[in-house]
Amino acid sequence: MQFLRTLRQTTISARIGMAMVLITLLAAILAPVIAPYEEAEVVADVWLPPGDGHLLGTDQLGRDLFTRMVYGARNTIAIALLITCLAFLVGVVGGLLAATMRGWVDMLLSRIVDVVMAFPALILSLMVLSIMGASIPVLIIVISLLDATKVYRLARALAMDIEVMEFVEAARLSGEGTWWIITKEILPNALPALIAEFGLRFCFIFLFISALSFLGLGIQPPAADWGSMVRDNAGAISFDMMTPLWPAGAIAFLTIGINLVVDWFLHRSAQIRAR
Amino acid sequence: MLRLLEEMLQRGEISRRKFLALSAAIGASIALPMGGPSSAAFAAAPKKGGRLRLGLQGGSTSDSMDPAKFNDVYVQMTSMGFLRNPLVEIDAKGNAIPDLAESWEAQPGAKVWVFNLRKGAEFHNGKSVDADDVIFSIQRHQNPELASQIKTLVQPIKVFKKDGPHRVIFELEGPNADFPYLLADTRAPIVPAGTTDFEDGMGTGGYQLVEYEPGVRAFAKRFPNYYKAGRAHFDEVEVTIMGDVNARTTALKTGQVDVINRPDRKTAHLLDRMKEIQLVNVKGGLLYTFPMLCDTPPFDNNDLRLALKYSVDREDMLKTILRGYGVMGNDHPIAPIVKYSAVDLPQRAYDPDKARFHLKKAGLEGETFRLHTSDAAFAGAVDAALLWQRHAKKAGIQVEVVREPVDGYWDNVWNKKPWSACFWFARVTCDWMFTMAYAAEASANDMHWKHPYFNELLVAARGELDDQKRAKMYGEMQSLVRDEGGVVIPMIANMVDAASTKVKFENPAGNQELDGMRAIERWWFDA
Amino acid sequence: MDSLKKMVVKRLAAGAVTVLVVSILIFVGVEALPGDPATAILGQQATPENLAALRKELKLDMPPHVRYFSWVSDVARGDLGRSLTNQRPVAEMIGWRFSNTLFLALAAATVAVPLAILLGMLAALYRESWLDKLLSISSLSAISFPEFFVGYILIAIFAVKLGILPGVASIHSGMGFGQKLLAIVLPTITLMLVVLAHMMRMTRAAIIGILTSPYIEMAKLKGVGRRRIIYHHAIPNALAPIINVVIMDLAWLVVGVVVVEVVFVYPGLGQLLVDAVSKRDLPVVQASGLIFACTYILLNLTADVLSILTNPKLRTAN
Amino acid sequence: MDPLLSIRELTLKGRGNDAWVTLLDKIDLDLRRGEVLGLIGESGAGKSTLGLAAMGYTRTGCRITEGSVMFDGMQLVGAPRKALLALRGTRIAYVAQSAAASFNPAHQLVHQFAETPVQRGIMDFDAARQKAERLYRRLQLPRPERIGFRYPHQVSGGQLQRAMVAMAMACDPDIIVFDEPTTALDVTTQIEVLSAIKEAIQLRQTAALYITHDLAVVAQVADRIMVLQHGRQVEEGGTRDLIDAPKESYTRDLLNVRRQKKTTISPSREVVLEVTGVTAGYTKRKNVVEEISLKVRKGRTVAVVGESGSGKTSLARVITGLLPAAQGQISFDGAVLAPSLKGRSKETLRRLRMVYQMPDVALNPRQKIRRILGRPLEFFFHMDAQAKQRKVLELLDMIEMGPEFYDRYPSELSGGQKQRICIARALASQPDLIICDEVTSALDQLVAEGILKLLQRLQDQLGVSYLFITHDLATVKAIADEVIVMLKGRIVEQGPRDEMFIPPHHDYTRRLFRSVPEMDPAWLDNLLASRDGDQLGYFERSDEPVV
Repeated sequence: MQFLRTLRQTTISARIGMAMVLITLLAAILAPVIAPYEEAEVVADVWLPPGDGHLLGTDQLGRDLFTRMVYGARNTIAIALLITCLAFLVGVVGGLLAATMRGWVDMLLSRIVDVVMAFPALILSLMVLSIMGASIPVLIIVISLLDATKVYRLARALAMDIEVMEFVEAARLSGEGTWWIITKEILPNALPALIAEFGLRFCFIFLFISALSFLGLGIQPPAADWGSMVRDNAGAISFDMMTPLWPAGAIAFLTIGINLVVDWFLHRSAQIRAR
Repeated sequence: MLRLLEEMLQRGEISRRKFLALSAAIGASIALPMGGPSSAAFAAAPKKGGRLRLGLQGGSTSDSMDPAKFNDVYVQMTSMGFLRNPLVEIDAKGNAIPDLAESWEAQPGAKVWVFNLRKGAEFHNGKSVDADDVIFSIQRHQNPELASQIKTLVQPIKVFKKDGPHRVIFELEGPNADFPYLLADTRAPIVPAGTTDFEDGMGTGGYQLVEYEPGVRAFAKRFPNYYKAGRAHFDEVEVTIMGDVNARTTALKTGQVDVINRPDRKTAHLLDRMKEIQLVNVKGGLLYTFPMLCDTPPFDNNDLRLALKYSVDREDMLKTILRGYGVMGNDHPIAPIVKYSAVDLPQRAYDPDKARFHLKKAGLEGETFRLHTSDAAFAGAVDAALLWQRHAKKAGIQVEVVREPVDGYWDNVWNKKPWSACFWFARVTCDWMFTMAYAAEASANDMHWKHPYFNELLVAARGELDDQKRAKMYGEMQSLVRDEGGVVIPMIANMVDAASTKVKFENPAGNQELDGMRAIERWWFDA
Repeated sequence: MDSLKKMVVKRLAAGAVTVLVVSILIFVGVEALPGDPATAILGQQATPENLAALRKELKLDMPPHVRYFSWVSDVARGDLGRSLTNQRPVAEMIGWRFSNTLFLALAAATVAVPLAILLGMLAALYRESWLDKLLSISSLSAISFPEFFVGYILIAIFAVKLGILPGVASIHSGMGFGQKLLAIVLPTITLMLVVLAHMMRMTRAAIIGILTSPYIEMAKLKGVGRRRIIYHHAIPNALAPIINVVIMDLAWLVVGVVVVEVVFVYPGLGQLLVDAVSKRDLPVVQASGLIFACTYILLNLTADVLSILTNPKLRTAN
Repeated sequence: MDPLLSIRELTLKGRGNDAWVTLLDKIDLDLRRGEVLGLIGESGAGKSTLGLAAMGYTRTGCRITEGSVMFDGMQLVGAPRKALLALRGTRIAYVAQSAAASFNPAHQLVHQFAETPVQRGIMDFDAARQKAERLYRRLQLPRPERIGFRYPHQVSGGQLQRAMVAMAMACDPDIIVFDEPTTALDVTTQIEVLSAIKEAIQLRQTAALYITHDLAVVAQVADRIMVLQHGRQVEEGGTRDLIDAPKESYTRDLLNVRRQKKTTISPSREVVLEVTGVTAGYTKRKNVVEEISLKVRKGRTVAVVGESGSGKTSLARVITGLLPAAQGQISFDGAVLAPSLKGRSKETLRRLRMVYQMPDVALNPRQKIRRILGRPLEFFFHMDAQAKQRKVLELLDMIEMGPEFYDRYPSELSGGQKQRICIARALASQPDLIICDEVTSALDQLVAEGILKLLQRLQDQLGVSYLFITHDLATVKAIADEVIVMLKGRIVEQGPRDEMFIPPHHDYTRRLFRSVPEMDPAWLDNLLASRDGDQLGYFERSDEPVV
């Protein structure tokens, strides 16, 4: 019921955002149920306009676009979510440790992060992916490590702000160990900002994967993913066909949805702190 | 040929107007053994002038102008009459015709060949072409230091003899009736003797290089005293490298370029419908193959190989992957446009029952066969493999498609995994094709196929000057590969390019893209 | 001011170390590749002895660390070495392409930065008004679409449909400056949209954050008008965060060009790097990798220096 | 003549998180030219809101729902924005509590001074610069001709406060609204700013609204005083009458808060904490505390007094081990303690606890009271759930807070309640010594008084001893058994409370004690006029007229 109470207070834009995110998630989860065909099944001619059995028409190989969109949602979101979680796991643990332990731990981790961040992420991932092959595991490891650097910086900054608060010093004074201080004192207070950042980083990674797919190094065919669907069907645009509009629109649809929810969430947690 | 055209018409592949033009062309050339359909209406005499702008895929920042290192489209085109010329030219019908060499004849036994050079042919720097230039240009490829791409081709030449300023005599180790065809290779243009820095593109070609940035752009002006009459009609030629297919298509549609190669097969029919654009769809020699290593079980069992050969639906493959721009393959590497192609060999069709029968005979039911592929093999290789997987399922054969990384495909997958995908430009002669790909000792023998009788025939045919005997021998070799070989060749893709309707050409060749890579020398503007 | 100089020197030293580490990482990375330059160059039909010959020619047979140190000493002398694939001097290949990348990035920045700050100020000034909502929705959607898609849409509309702008931006030295500008209009817009949206949102947030500070209320109580509060009181204090965001986006611009290069066939550094990696052309990969790293480090340094200069507290720290 | 400013039936509402809260309820107020009205009340009484309303200004989210504000014949409520802007800064000026936050960090002082006069075209920049210089000299700012060109962060808190007073007088306004101008300052600096304010008001017969929560301070400046509580008028009257004969009980409570004194001195028993010759510093070169030696006996309170920067908080950090001592020795209950926190046993940490100044940041906002108080019980005594719950309720009762707070979050408590929870958290480990670092200075006086009474009761009941750090002498009088005075990291004087409050003293101690305002309107004038004033070196008087 606490959830309902907060739901009532949400602004309209937040509700629209939540609706957008929910629709996409439902489509991803129910993919096998609502998809009329198999993920990679060729069913008709190439680039048929929407209509007669194909809600959104067909793609560059004659596969039903709606099926591809729905499976695409599943693959792209699943992988992007996995990468974001991994990036956060590495980034937050590193950041919090660096902030509380200080000393050589902080120095070492921060130098590593500086070196990795000295190099443009897209170029680095292009190089690694084209060397190691663009398989899903490599994709996940490379992007999550690259993104962990940004999460590390945020987590470290947050932890540093919280760590100077008296209640942390009080905990130290009563002899609490580092582990307790990190998990019970610092992390709960850093959580709202981290959750908001999680949403934003998810969007960034989402777009990053579609850029890689565009350059041919993202999720490999025949798996459906929105990024490569835009690339493969891009040729249709100049022939006045809407085909690539759907996947690109879907990418924007989910990103906008998440941004709206995160903006509201940030606004609300800022309010709580201000009161 | 006519049957194929009708099918394309039904599927709306080509408009009615084009169909009439094409069938007329076919009618005229029925007499010719393999007249490729050309989609150009008969044109009036070529006009001079204008600047030809090409948007090509197939150039990269690491291209070098040294012919020994040519391995991509743009650089190979430079030796086809654009900046340089080889001794021999291959025409649309696949015959060797004179280029820098005016004429040539073989002494009995096809071991000694005498070439007479064209007089009055000059390099761009004014120096006239003589025997020394020819000997230098070809002999350098034998030097192992150079690591030339055609080292194995020119290796058999034992002796280079200069017989006067305009005659060269080549003595081969063994007889080779097709020797002149080897000298038509894109890696064997004639350059001034002693050249070390090739980047200036010095040659005898119809155009002189003015500006060049590898993998980006080249700009050339007409070379006034080009020895070939009736060729090189444009005043200027500008080539821009455009890797992205959509960028190329847009450039053609917005009139920023006049010609593009490798348009997107999926939108090719849409391009064709636009009034100011025409498709150059030439039956060609791009073999899409699936080699199996005959020395590695289970592919050492020919029954399995036959089962797999019957388990692919070539029609469906042709429609979905090549969108109709190609012909069905017959599991042997000699494309229909090549001399001595055994056109009468019965075309193998999709037969799930025969496939199941051979599989049972091989005792391998229920086995899963792994097909390693990647889009690095040929555009659409992965989709083709997935298509095949579904066809094979109907024939009770389990095929698992393994997607390999694009990078390092040719080092780690092709010719290493038991069953993979590959592509070959059809070589102009049977001998060359078999020697390069399927002879026992050939390094690129991706079938690992050791067939003593086949090798005997290969050597015998090479020296055979009598046409009928040669045709019979090559016919037998093709059926051997078809029935016992370790390769499934489901389709042979056409050479498909696109150009503005302002560009005119006559009977384009199909052995290489862009009219045998001689579009710059042969085509012209009518407007 | 000398504390500023000391800081700059320290940062440059740290930057140099980072660049060195990056170069080692690239070297080790490319070394660890399956296959090697020789196979990549000769391709499919290369025979073993061909490969051996090429390796000797390219000095690939020397032990890795010897090669690395010889490379570093060359670079120290300014000689970036020659490309393995076509023996052309790397500096010449990279120089031209990097200038193109900078040309496009600069074009996008010169339009995006002032526009973003202006729109950011307006959005902050008229907070919660229809203008503010319109700007935030359009900026949100601008950063939500993948930029290559935006590129294709722009081509479809302006190049194909209206035919008023070139769809392909393959500029070359022969072109006049006017021609070059016309050619890069569409890629610039593509790049600009994403960066503009991001900067505008950050500027708006920074200014709004400052508008709630006590000295702004003091200014109101001194009878200062709304506009003057923004440009005289808010902006000078918002400069530091805004500069940081602008510099960060400039760094993204230099990298974002890679995708735009492919869509518009623009001869930038990204494509060269990707080609070089697939061809294992080590000197080219090393050089372009370092150039990217140096640009990044320099941009970050400028951001820090500028934020110190604009913040009176730090500027007069000593 | 009719009043310069008259406010009738003024009611103002503010937007809470989801409901409208009444901040001001039917306020009536009159202010004549040259008259000073003191507004006194605890935080949240609506003093600042009223001060701002007098300028026709309401903060975002607040609305004037009823009543009128007449200024010199002009109705400010509902007046057009242009008209309001015209009179702000010129006719009515404002002086905020924290000058450091109210000066724009990006501009020099003189530019901010000249902004209103130049923008309104009253004078050009040069004239404004000269006026600023004269006002700076008048208000005793060092090197008045140079200080205008400095940035806010290059000038001390007290100087900035005076610069703000000068800025308010840039256009010789009819009314100046002073919103707690000296609250953030040390006692000695407060004297200087107060006299500067008196000077400014008398100079041009400017009227003033003086807002503060410190009755003694307002007594020195105001002609009349109005007492506010929860947005309602409690009482209004002349300064002398109100102080001598307050009518309302709330006013009486406010008044006698200052008089409370600790009578009985706890008996001296064995020494709990002994610090001998301790010196420490954050960096090698600069020491923060030097040669510190003190003793704290069981069940007694030792007060450490000093102004900001005197090193008293650093001393607390040295004793707790957060800042390891470079030299000297700390012994607790006879045993020598390791200099740094890490080296100390859990038992020592249990018996030596600390309570902080800012209650808002001393409690983890994400933990319920049940968890905050339960943790020390669990950590030190390994109590199981039932024992823990029982003990926590007991602790709540001990600090006079009911069981209903058991499941509350800190954010749902008031400042005073949070501080009580901090004390309960310290008591949970049954300590022998609690270091209280400025625990009452962030609280309103009545609430602070409640905390002091609680601490005293707990000391009598449990025999716990306190090391009480504060800068407020009234607090020292209320709770200390012994007093230590610190200046620049050294102990200037120390001894039992009664001895310390009788002269002769060390010069600094005397100056410190003499700077505490007393509940007598004439106190400041007497101090300034008296020989002590000069001798104490407050400042030389200058007689130059200000044009």
